[in-house]
Amino acid sequence: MNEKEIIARRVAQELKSGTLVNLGIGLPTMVASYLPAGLDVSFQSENGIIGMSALPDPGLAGSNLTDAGGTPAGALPGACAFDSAMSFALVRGGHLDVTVLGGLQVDEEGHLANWMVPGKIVPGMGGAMDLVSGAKRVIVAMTHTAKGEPKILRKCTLPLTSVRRVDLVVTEMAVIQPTEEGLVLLETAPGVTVDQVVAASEAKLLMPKVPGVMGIAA
Amino acid sequence: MNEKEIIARRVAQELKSGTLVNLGIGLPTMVASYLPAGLDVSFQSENGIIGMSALPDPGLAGSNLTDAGGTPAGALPGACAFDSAMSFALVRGGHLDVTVLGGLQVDEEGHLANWMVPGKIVPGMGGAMDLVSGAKRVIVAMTHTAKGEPKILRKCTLPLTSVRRVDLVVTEMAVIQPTEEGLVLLETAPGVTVDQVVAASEAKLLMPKVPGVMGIAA
Amino acid sequence: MYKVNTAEEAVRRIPDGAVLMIGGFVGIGTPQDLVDELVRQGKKDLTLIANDTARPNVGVGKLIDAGLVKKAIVSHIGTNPVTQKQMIGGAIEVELVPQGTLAERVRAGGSGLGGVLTPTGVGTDAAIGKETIEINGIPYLLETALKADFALIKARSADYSGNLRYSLTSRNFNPLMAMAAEIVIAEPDEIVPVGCIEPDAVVTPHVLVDLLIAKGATL
Amino acid sequence: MYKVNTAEEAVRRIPDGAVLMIGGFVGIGTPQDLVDELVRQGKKDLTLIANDTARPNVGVGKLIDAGLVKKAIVSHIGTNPVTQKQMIGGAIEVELVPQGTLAERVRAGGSGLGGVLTPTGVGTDAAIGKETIEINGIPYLLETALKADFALIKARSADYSGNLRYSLTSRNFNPLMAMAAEIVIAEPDEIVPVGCIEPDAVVTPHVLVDLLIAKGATL
Repeated sequence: MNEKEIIARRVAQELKSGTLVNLGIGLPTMVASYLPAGLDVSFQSENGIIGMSALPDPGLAGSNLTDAGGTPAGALPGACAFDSAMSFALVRGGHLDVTVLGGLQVDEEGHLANWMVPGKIVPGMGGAMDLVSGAKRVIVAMTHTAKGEPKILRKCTLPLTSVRRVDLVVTEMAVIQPTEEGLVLLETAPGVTVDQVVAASEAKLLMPKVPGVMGIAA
Repeated sequence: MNEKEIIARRVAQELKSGTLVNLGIGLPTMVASYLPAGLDVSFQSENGIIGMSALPDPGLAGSNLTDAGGTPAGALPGACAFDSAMSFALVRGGHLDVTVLGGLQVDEEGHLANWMVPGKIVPGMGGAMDLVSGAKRVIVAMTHTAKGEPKILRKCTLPLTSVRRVDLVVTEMAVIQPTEEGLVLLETAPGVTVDQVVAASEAKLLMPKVPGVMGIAA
Repeated sequence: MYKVNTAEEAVRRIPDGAVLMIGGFVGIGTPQDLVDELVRQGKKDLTLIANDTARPNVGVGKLIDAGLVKKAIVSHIGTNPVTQKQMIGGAIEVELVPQGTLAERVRAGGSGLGGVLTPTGVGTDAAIGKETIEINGIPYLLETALKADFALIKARSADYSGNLRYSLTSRNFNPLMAMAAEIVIAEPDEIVPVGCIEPDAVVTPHVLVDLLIAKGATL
Repeated sequence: MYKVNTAEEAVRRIPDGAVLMIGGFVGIGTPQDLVDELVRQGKKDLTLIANDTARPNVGVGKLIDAGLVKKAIVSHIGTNPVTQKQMIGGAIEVELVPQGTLAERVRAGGSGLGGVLTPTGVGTDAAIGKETIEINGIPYLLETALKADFALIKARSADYSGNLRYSLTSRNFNPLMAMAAEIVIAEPDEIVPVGCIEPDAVVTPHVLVDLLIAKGATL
């Protein structure tokens, strides 16, 4: 099981029936593949649809239906389409229960940076600033480190996506909950020790309880 | 021909093919009955439709289609329906070519008052403030006096509908154009003298040219 | 999620003193069964956000007749002399809002916006107590968002999951209000199976709708 | 009014230096023939308002490839390395706007609003140079309206008069942009007789559309 799959499987367990969920491009999109059986979740894609699904067959790709990354997608019965203003009215207006986004950095205040590296790469914020500001629950799904450098920092060095505190960070090594007191280490991945997580993080990790083991049942 | 019909007939001649027009409740609605043959005008009703028409037969009244006064209406082929935000986006956004509204008072600055008489009757502004602020051209269709009292005043005594100068005032006695210099008397109704119009108005009426005669061809 | 309920059960959730948005334009597009049930259950001290107060014994006018509304935020009361009488007598407080501004304030509430800048009402009594902000030399009024505890919505069709579509001028404020309330109760003319309303025809996504009223449903 | 035209004739009306809104989301819902014609006619110094710059040789990415865009107002350029390269080299100015804010700014432009107050971006680099306004203790950014000289729109169907409906995720910014430009040029997949799109299914009213592009029309 590679690190992305570990992250996606763990995030999938955070989703609850009857909720509206937005999955970011890339790693977060993988979460849809690992939902518990029978879970009734609606997926919103910010390009304007609720009820998106995987394409049943590559031959069925239509030119008018893709995910937010431009990849051809399918739709479930009961899907509904809308324009970009409505799409973000749902996001900003408190109608989106969960957003799962990738991240470049998260810090002790629970701030997320994920939209640019000054002087290097400036992809832009796309919908990320709205999603982090507006969703009821923000889950960051990202690798714990990048090229050996920690991404869980005391303070973000990259421009922030929002000053809102994110709700949960899931990496291939750990599950971390940002709180008013700081970052709480909730769980470590199977085979990963608390010391290893601490060593891979720059931020101070609080452990009011002994961290549990990440559930990533196949 | 009663005074309302005179007003409606004259206003009808102001409308041009290819334009979007909103007719207010009451007298302005009558304008639709006197359009020149072949004129291609689209009517917007602020309750959410373009392409409204008269009901072809009373027996065909539907419960989901009325004019802004709640009277059952019909629709032409190519009609389109929308919500109240879109309806006023059209009004405010510069997409409405002409609005025809009733009036209680108009003054020398071209200000219109038509939504309340403090202490007496407070119907509310409904869509009038948006229509007067937003339409490209505002035509006031009203009787020249009320119970013998002039309605064309030096200065409105009633609360204003907008500080925007209206474009034309049509009464059963005259056609008056508000300008930066003041109210210009453009036309008098057949059989009505300039002196009679002046006597029925409190405002000063400018006459850079000899006023013409109102065209109200049946 | 099974959202279908009776008007009686749905209205039971509404407490006295609630802030209600109710769709309709002079009664057209107003959820009649829900209004009748509000009257039958005698919910009182209501704040009503609606386009107007319709006419006596029509649409939300029934709430006025029954004396259930303590405050109305509407664009006009010109079609309802009972509201005028109650206002003059001090029995009801009326906040008049330009219709397009009302639509934007409700939309802002449902869209997570704090407010909008509109040219409507600048320099008039509608500007009293409001901030004026100039942009590129043009003055605008800052109009703030409106939200409600409940929205009572009329629709043409719903599917089982709550996707809604509307009919002609009965659409009016309904889709806007469906976004701006904690609990949204929709009264459609018909309820059809999921998949029977094509995605492009849905105006109100099902995720916004909490309860659907079925005509004569017994649960 | 007969609005049908060829892409060639329609694009001829667009001068160099024009401000263009072009629908689409990573190329989906972009009017391809109009974009191709902009490239063919070599319209230059354009300001492009769009969700993104798509990918090289895809959608509005073709305008970037051809070096026709001097300024882009978009929510991201993450899918187009050519835009990134031109930006770093100073050949193109890029104004990045959060996607939901971009949608509201375009909608405000088309709706006669001066702007909106959004919580998105407060306290971040997106707030630089913008006014922050507190309402009920919550800070919002004042985001101003956007307008354009031309909007180039993709639709699923148009009727002869210009009523438009859209398909699935190719709707995106198209209906918003159709309200916010002086001249609106729509490229539908099909053009049907007036009356063939029912009133409730129309998303963009015909009064907003100036020209319709018919595939292979010869006039």
